[in-house]
Amino acid sequence: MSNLKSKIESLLFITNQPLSVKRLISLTNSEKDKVQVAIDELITDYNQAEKGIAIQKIGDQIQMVTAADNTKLVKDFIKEETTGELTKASLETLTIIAYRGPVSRAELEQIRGVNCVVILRNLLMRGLIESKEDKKKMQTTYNITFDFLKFLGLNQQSELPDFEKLNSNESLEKILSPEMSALEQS
Amino acid sequence: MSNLKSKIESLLFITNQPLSVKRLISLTNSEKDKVQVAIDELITDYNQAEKGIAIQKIGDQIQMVTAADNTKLVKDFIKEETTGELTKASLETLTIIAYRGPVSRAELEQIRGVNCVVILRNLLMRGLIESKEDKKKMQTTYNITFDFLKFLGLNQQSELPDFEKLNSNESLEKILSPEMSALEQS
Amino acid sequence: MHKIKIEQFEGPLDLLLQLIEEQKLEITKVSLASVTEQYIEILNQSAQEQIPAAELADFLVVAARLLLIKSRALLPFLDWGEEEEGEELTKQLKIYKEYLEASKVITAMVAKKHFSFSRQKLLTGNEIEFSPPPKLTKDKLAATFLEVIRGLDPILNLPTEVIRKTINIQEKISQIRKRIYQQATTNFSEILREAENKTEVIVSFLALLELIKQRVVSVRQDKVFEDILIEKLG
Repeated sequence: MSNLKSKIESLLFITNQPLSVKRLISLTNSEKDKVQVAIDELITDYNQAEKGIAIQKIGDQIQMVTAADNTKLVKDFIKEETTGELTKASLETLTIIAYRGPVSRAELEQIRGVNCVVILRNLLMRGLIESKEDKKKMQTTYNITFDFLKFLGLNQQSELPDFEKLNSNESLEKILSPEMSALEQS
Repeated sequence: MSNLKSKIESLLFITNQPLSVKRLISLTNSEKDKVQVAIDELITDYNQAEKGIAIQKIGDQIQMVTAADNTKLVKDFIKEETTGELTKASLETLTIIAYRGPVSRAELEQIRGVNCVVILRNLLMRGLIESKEDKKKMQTTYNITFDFLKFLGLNQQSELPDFEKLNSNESLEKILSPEMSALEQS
Repeated sequence: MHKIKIEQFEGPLDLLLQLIEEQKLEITKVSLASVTEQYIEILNQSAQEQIPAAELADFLVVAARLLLIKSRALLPFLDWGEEEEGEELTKQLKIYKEYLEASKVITAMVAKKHFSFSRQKLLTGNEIEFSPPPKLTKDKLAATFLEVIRGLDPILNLPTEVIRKTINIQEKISQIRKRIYQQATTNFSEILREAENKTEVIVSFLALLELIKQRVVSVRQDKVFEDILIEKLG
């Protein structure tokens, strides 16, 4: 069993939102005083010169942030990640979604032969694709966004080059066929 | 101007993907040796008992993660549904890759005595291993991913039990006689 | 024959190891020879249900290697060429066993559910607005998609390749069977002489064994370690 300080540190690290003291009390199922002490200790540990991570406390809200000294570096990195050209893997994934969307993650992975979780999250973040719950099939499907279509100068997916031919390509049908999935299970 | 260690710490903190030493060198615009030293220091700082954050390393890639001690707390918080369930064949293959990675398919098949194409594809799709082209040797090699390391609750492959022995097990190249290999490939 | 209790196995080496351990033997050439028949028996029984088509060829190859080891032990007077097979398989099995045991440890580690987690989304501070890759065009998408489709070929051809490999071994068996069948009586050493390589020697044994089982031929050996006489029955 780990200590309270470690627990709070994990939570502050993994979240992308500020957490209130109240929330931390309930998440760690601990007493208020103890949570308060642990937070204070973490703030002392982190808020030192030379640290790349700092802990901010605004009112009741606690958040882990990057050190102010590294603002420019961090901004440049985020810019590179969110506005730059896509990696080959991301481009492949986006392409399959463009030609085959709406498509499920399982189908995407069957076609690419590799896991796509992180890539999907990043494409979603950049507004290039969107996800939708397919309630009948109980699964999430992905399609390209209207913004992305417009960016390509298109009004509809079917206006993509060679859409008919590429969309229903024989190899794709084969790789997604039940026999192929059966082989994979073996 | 902040120091290099602080910069790398900031970058590791905000990213949702592993970062390579090469990428860190270019992002921080620093020399390789210095980046390496800074990384080693960060790993020493973080990978201690009682810390809520750890740094994992595979080859020249590093990633910041929550401490394995806090599994349930973090899992519930981010609503992750990972169960870590794997078949016996998957675990057998993952074990060999974990100890010997980066490892070629041929070597893997020599140890398991069975064709591994299907199981490798399966593990690639689940994101538990990744493949890489070894341009010098003109072959594909496989290694475990951070996603698998996260299941093990370890920070590095070298922390695996009996790592020294199983990592340096004598080469198996000559185990199969040439004729046998010829038969298998025919 | 000792009744074998093997329910599940992952690949030929796993099966072999289970057979040896079932009899509480060390991994040696002698113990390999002693489980050969059981191995082939199980292969015959389970080939349909338990062994995926993709792996059948690998099981056959190990069967062939076992037969060679056993034959060497039984018929040392024949010219076998260099003795390597037994050493090699023994060594391979020992190494496999080490990783198999390690995999049990790893399985226990994973079962502890001691998981780490990394950040799911890049921590950006502000919401990211629509940000397309500046140079991406629809033609580039089409070209990439074509590449993806072409990249599917190896995996799509996999089932055919696996089947071809299995057929290859089975074909060799049937060729040799035919030869024995045509020459009513023949000495085994004669067949061995005609074998072009070790693989064919092995396959000859597989064939002979099957023919005996199917009562197509009978074998006679006047004295231990002497040549085997093969006769067509009926």
